[in-house]
Amino acid sequence: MSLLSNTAVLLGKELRTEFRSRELLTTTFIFILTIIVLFSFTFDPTSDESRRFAPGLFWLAFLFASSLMLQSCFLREQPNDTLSALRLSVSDPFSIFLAKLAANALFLLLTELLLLPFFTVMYNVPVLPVLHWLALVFFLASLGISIAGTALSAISAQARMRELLLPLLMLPLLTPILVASAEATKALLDRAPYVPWAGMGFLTVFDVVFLTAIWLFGEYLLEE
Amino acid sequence: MGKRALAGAVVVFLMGAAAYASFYIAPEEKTMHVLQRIFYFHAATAWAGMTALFIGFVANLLYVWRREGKWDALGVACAEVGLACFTVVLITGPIWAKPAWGIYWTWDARLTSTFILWLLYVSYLLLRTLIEEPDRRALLSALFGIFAFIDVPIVFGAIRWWRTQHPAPVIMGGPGSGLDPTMSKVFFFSVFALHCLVVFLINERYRLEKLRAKFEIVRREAEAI
Amino acid sequence: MTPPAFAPIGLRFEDIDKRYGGIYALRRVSLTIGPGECVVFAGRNGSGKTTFLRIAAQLVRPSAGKLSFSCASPNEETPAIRAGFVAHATMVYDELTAEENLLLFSRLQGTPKPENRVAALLEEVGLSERRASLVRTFSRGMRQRVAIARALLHEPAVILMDEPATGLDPQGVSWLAETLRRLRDSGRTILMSLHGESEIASLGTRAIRLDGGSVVADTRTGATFRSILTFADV
Amino acid sequence: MSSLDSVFAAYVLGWAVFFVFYLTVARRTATLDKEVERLKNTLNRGK
Repeated sequence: MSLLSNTAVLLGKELRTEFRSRELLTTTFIFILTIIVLFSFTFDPTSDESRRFAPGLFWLAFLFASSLMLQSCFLREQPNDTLSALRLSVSDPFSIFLAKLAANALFLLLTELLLLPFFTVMYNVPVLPVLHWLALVFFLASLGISIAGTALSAISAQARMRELLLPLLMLPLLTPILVASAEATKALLDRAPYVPWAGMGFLTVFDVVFLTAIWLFGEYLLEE
Repeated sequence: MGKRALAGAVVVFLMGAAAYASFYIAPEEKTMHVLQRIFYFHAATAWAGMTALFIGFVANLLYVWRREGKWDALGVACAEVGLACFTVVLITGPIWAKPAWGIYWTWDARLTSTFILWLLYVSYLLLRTLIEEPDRRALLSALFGIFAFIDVPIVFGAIRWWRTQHPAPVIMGGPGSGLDPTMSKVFFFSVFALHCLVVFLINERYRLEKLRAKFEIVRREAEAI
Repeated sequence: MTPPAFAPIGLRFEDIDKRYGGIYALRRVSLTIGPGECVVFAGRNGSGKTTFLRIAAQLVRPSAGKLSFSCASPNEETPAIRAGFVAHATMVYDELTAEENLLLFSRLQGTPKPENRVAALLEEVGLSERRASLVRTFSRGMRQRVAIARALLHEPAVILMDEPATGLDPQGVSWLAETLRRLRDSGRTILMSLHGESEIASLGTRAIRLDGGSVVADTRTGATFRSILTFADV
Repeated sequence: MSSLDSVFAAYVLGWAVFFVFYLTVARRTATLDKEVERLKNTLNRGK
C-alpha cells in the first residue's frame, strides 16, 4: 500500500518538475523530428518503401532519443544528493524506480503521440484506422524502454563517460524491443493491416521480465 | 605452478585430439563434405561460451548476495572467457558461411543474436573500466551482467521469431536430428575439450583478477608510507 | 503542537569497517551511544566523520560489522529507525519550492496531515514568507534551514547532522543551537560532526574524536571535552 | 579445394584467438606479479 502511495507522490514530483520546464520533452521531440527529416533526405523513399522502412526508422530514432533522454533521470538527483533523501523517506526503494520509470514511459509515450502526425504526413502512412492498436504498441514498447533504461541509467549515472555509456549499455539490451515493436508497427501500417498479437505479447513478456528484475535488484542499484 | 602447466598441457592435448577426431575420425558429411568439419569446433565453442557466461551469471548473483570479492573476480573472468569464445564463434561462422552460403555474413537469427550477445558482454567489460571505486564497480557490473544474461534468451527469441529469412542452419540440428553416431561422439568430445579449455582459461583469468586485488592493497600500503 | 510520545533510541556500532577499494574510511569502530545522548564528533577532513554518520543513517552499508538500535524500555520492540539526517548536500530539490519540498518528503514518510506539519515547521525555521519560492533562489543559509527542516519533518528520535552550521549566519547558528537544545532536552539522540568550539558544540554531552577512521578519544568530562573539539592536545 | 582451406583457416584462427587471449592473461599476470614483488620489497625496506 505504502509502495503505491509513495510511487504516486514521487510520480507527481517527477511530472511537476518536468512540466514546469518541459526541457526534456521539447528537446527529445525536436531531436526525433530532426532524425526523421534527415532520414528522408538520405533515402528519399517512395510510398511502398516507407511502409517497409518507416516503422523500423521510427523506433530506431526513438531508441536513440530515449538513450539520451533517460540520462537525466538519476543525474538530476546528484547535485543535492536528493536520492539519499528519497532513500531515507520511502519505505521501499522500488517505489523510486516505479515512479521514475512511469514518468519516463509517460514522457516517451507523449513524444511518440506528438510525433505521429508529422510521421504520417512525411512518410505518407495512414495511421488513423489503427490508432488504438498503435497506441497500445507504443505503450508497451515505451514501458519496456523505460523499465530497462531507467535501471541502466542508474548504473551509468555512477560511471565515467556516462553520456556515451548509457546508449552503449541500452541499445544492445533493447534490441528485442526494437525488433518486436518495429514488426508490430509494420503489421499495423501494412496495406492489409493485421493485429500484431505476437509482437505485443513479446513486448509484454519483456516488460514483465525486466520489471521483475528491477523489483528484485533495483534496491542494490541505488546503494552507496 | 607445476599443476597449472600440467593442466595447460592436458588442455592443449585435448584440443589437438578434438581437432584430429573431427578431421580424421568423423565421417564425411554428404552435402557439405569436408566443410562440415568446422561444425565440431564452431558449435562446441558456442556451447562452451554459453557455459562460461552461465557461470558468470551465477557468480554475479552470488556477488550481489554475498558481496565477496572472489565472486566479482569469477564474474569478470567468465565474461572475458565467454567473450573470447563468442569471438571465435563469430570468426569461424563467416568462414563457414562463405563457401556454404556464398556470403560471409547474413542477418540470420543465430548470427545476429550471437553478435548482439557479443556486444552486450563487450559493454559489460567496458562498464567495468569506467567505474573507479572497486566495490561499486563490482556491484554495478554484477547487476548489469545479470540483466545482460536475462536478456540473452529474449534477444534469441525476438530475432528467431522475426528475423529468420534463411532455413535453419544447414546441418546444425544438434544431436537427435539424425546426426551420425560417430559424428555425435566426435562432437561431444569436442564439447568436452572446449569446456576443459574454458575452465582452464577462467582459472587463469581468475588468478589474474585476484592478483590485481592484492596489488591494489600492496600499492595502497606503499602509498601510505 | 505537542511532540508525539516516543521512546528514546540508542545506537550500537559493533566493529564497523568501511572500505572504499583498499582504503579504510572506518576501521573497527565500536561505539555504544545511549538513548538521549548528544554526541559531538570532531576530526580532520577525511577522518571518517561523514562516512560514520552515513552509516548511522543506514545510507551506507558497512563493509563489515553491525549497527543496531535499542529502545530505552527493553520490552518494547525497536521499530524501523528512520533518522533525521542533515548532510553536506542540502538533500532538497532546487527546482521545487520550500513548501513543495517539505510536502513531498512528509507525504513520502506518510505523515498524517502533512500540510499542517509543513506549515508549522516552515514557521519554526523562519521561512514562512518564502515558502512559495523555488529553493534555487535561496541563499546558502536559507537552504541549510530547509535542509534542517527536511530532516526534522517526521520528528525523528535519532538526529544526525554533518556540520549543520555550514552556511548559517550568527543568528542562524543561535537558532540552530536553540532548536537542538530543545530536541536534546526532549530526549532525542543527537549525533553531529562539528569543527571547533561553538554554541552548538557546547550542547554536547559527549565528545568523540575520529582519526584515520578510528575512535581516538571519547569523553564526557569538561576539560578533555574541550580539548577534543579544539585539537588542543594535538 | 577451397573448402579444406576454409576448415583449416577456421581452426587456425579459432585456436589463435584462444591462444592470444591466454597470452594476454599470462602477460598481465606476469607484469602484476613483478609489480607486487617490487612493491613488497620497497615496503620491507621502508619498515
